[in-house]
Amino acid sequence: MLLNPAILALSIVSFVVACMMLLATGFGLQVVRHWDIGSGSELQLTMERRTYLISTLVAFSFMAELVALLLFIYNAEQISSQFVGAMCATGVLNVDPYGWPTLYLKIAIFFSGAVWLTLNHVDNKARDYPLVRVKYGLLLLILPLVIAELVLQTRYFLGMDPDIITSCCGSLFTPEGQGVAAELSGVEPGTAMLLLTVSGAAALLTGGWYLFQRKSGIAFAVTSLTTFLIALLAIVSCVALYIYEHPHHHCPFCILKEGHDFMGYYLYIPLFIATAMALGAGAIAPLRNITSLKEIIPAESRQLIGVSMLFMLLFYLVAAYAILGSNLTMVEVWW
Amino acid sequence: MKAFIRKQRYLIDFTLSSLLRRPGKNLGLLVVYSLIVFLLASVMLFTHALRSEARLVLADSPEIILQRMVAGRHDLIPGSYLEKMGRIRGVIGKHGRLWGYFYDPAVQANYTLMVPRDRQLAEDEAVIGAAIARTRGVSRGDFLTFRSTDGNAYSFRVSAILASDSELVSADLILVSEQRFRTFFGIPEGYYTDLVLNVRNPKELRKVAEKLTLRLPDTRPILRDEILRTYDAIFNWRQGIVFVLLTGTILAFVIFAWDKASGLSAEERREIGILKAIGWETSDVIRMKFWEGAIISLSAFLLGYLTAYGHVFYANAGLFEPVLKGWSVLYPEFRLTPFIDGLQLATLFFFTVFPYTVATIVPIWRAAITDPDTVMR
Amino acid sequence: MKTLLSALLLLLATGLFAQPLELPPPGPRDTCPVCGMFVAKYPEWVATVLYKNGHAHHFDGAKDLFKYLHDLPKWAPGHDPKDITAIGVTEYYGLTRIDAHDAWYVIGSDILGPMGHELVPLETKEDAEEFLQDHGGRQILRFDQISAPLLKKLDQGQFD
Amino acid sequence: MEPIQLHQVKKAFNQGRPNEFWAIRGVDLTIQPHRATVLKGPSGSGKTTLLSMIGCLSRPTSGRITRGEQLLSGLPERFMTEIRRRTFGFIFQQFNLIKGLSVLENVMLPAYPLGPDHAQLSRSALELLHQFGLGTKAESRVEWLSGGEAQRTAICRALINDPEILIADEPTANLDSRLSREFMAIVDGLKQTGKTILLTSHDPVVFDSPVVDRVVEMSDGQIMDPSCC
Repeated sequence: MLLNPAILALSIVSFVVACMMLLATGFGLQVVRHWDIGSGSELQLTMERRTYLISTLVAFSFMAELVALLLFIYNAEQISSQFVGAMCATGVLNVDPYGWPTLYLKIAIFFSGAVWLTLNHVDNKARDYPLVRVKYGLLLLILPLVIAELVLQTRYFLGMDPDIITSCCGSLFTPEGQGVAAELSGVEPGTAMLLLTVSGAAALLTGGWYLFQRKSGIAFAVTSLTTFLIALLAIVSCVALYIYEHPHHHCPFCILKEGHDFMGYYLYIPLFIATAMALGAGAIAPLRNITSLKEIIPAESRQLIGVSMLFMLLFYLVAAYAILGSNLTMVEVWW
Repeated sequence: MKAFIRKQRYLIDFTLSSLLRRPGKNLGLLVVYSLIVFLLASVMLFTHALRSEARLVLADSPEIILQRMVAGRHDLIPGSYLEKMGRIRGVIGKHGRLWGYFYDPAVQANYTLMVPRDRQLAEDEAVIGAAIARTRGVSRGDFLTFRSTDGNAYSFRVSAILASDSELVSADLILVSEQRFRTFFGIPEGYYTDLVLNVRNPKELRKVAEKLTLRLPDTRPILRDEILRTYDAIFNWRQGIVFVLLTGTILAFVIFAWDKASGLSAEERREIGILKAIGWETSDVIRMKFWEGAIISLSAFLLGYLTAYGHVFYANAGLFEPVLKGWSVLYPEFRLTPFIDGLQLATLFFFTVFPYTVATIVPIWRAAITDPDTVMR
Repeated sequence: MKTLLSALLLLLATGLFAQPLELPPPGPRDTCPVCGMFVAKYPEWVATVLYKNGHAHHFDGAKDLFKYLHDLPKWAPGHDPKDITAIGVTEYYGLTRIDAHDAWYVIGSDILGPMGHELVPLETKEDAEEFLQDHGGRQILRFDQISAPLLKKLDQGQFD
Repeated sequence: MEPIQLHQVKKAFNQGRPNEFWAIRGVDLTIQPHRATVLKGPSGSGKTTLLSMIGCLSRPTSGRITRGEQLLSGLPERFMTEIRRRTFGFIFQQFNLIKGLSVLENVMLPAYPLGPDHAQLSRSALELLHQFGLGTKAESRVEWLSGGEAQRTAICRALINDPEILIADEPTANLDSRLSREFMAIVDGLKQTGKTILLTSHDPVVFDSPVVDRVVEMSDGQIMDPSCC
């Protein structure tokens, strides 16, 4: 067990968020059970007022989780010097088997939180609250994620023993190794760049198509999600190499270090925001057939997709800057 | 978007004026809140500064100090031990040290007398620390006279005053020549207070210490890292105690914040009712209350942190000097080096603002759902 | 016989004591070409390859240095091994940098580098033997005995 | 502009509990636009409760309130507020001004959640204040106003979002007869500009005033003479 203020803070956040989500879900279930929009009874009025509390709780939890995600990575980066073999967050996440799942869960909570808040936002604009049951039902799906994250993160922190020799990113993100990380690193940088360009173009095209034609919001979400995954792959297989100016260092975390000018944050933050908004737009797209949402969804989607595209462009600009500004020349090696 | 930002500005505007309209209640909250931040920040800044001060003190000290133990007590060590220990791999330098404490009844303070290795002093010469110069009111060229244990008085001509980055290191230091030191304290030739060893590679320290205890069983090696760790442990432990005490305070604060947020006066309740009746929506009220919390949190944080900063670095942490420090009495001008750490600031922010915000969510919501038609009844 | 002679000659030529090398220190932003780690944070482990034009590569341990030397085209494309003018490792006891060819390397000891199990460079055979004794080392190796498969096994904590 | 129609509106308090109480017991009513209507009756007759339901301040337990095609009852609070702040202006019996704020700020308050341009908002607020003879009082605190000034401030506040319907609950209860007549004169002026006026009162100065087009008498949560509707 390693105790530092950041770990304490992360544990507290997870615990408090789990409590709040439990409360929100509990209230949500009551709302689902007794909801009757047509009734003027006092019970219905109480229900409606509860929805304000629930959305405040969820929005606050989501904000806290967002900050916690950043702190989690930052802290892993900071304490990497305390573990033999760890040189960045990768090594710290490898300290015990719970590190990576915790990170994945945090990301999953981030995205599902974004989707939920989008649904909530849209629903609050329609006079009959058509999504009440859907969104409070969805809380039932998010709650296990939050609780799992609390449990896994606790086990992760408890399992941190400074005597452990962990494996660093150099041995994990290497084309010769085994596992997903190695597979990702093994992808030809040329291929990765090509994929990144194609998927980015596809996302921007579908997004543009929506802005003009009000059609295929789901297509945008799908292409954006694909772009997100491909972008992660491209960072590992190619973009990071240019930041390190090092032809074989594939780590997706070392780019977060001060020595590399915190480039990772400039890459990941726009990428995550763009993806979160795209997922939100995708989640509301199929609801456009609901009468009371007919007007609202296109307007909201347009905003979401527009901002999402802006952030995605930002990501591409940062990536291009990283590649073009680098001293690494790999022209003969890759293409 | 523009309307949204304008709306937030209206809300903040209203919140500010509503805070100012109830100075009593909000001032109380602000004071308590700032006090919490102040206490936590003081402890953090103080222990952190002390720790880095200790690090600074120890930076120049040798990696290993070897003391001879007689009947469990520190005794003089013969210089012959330097040969007796033989060659130990990893040790790149070793020598004997002469130093000791001297109580000066004139100012009721302890001095550290030491024989320097890096400078040659004449028999009656002495180099003194700045604090001694200050308390004894001497300057270069003046004479200092001390009465030794054998009853004789010895005079020292002050040839220089030590300037130092950190007063902790040199404040009470007097450097004297070896001959004078030996006569003053009555230490025979060939004996030293302790021996010091320089080891280049910190990874080898433990092994060297192990070999020393095997070869010279009547000695005790003290590692610099150990001293550092002891300091760290002591500071951590003391910080821990203070934090445990403060946890209670934070809890009390959370309850206080909850109470403040939920205990709306009739006047406030009426105000929220009016706002809702004339067209404010529940979420507008929640947002307004959120801004209220943010304004209070930020000002309390700023206020508390700045006072703590002044308290620790300008007022010498007067409030918990007795709890957290244990240095000698000779530090009237003791100043800690100001230091701000981003992560520390963020942690502090988290430990104060997060509990406050969580504690106020439900009360805020309760206030915001006031019936709009209350004003009609 | 011939090998014995050449070994003897090698011993005579290099001498029992390796000479300290004058090498540029790693800068705060210099990263290890093999693992990408910032080198300056680990002064006890720095290894350096110096090229004719004054350009240097720094490593955070002898292990990465050897990985580099075994596959120069991979880790340093565009660099010619013939241009290398000096290879230095940081000697354990005194932390001076000595010629890597003359150093004695101990593996399997309880002294871990920033990348885990390491080849610990020592100045003399006696140093190496005592180190092996003190720190539970498994083997003493010379420059030429260090092969790519050995490095791979070292990564996994196997020393035989 | 369409009339507001009430169908079998009922309102219960503490429903399902032993102290259940039906304040409104089935009201059918049509309120014509551009007219001044007064709900008249003793206290406890339910006229204020009815007024708050029409003004979207509270919801009927059953029954429907419509305005043309639009349903006003049965909406979540969020949307009732949205309709309320654009459609209705309120003048309360106690005036309900916020103490400590200036007259101008009080008048501007209802527009805050809409986030209008600040310069424009204060300009139209000042215009209203001038119109009601309060131009010099704009910066003074509301505590220092006389009863009549306070009421005129409340009227300005009710008008800031330019509502179509003005609702006043016992507007003359805290005024002497001279100020009450002045108030009715203001109501007359507002009616001229096309506003619909809805009042509750048991003050003869109000319901005997020639400004009033129609008086609805209430008692015990019901309308006394349904035939008049």
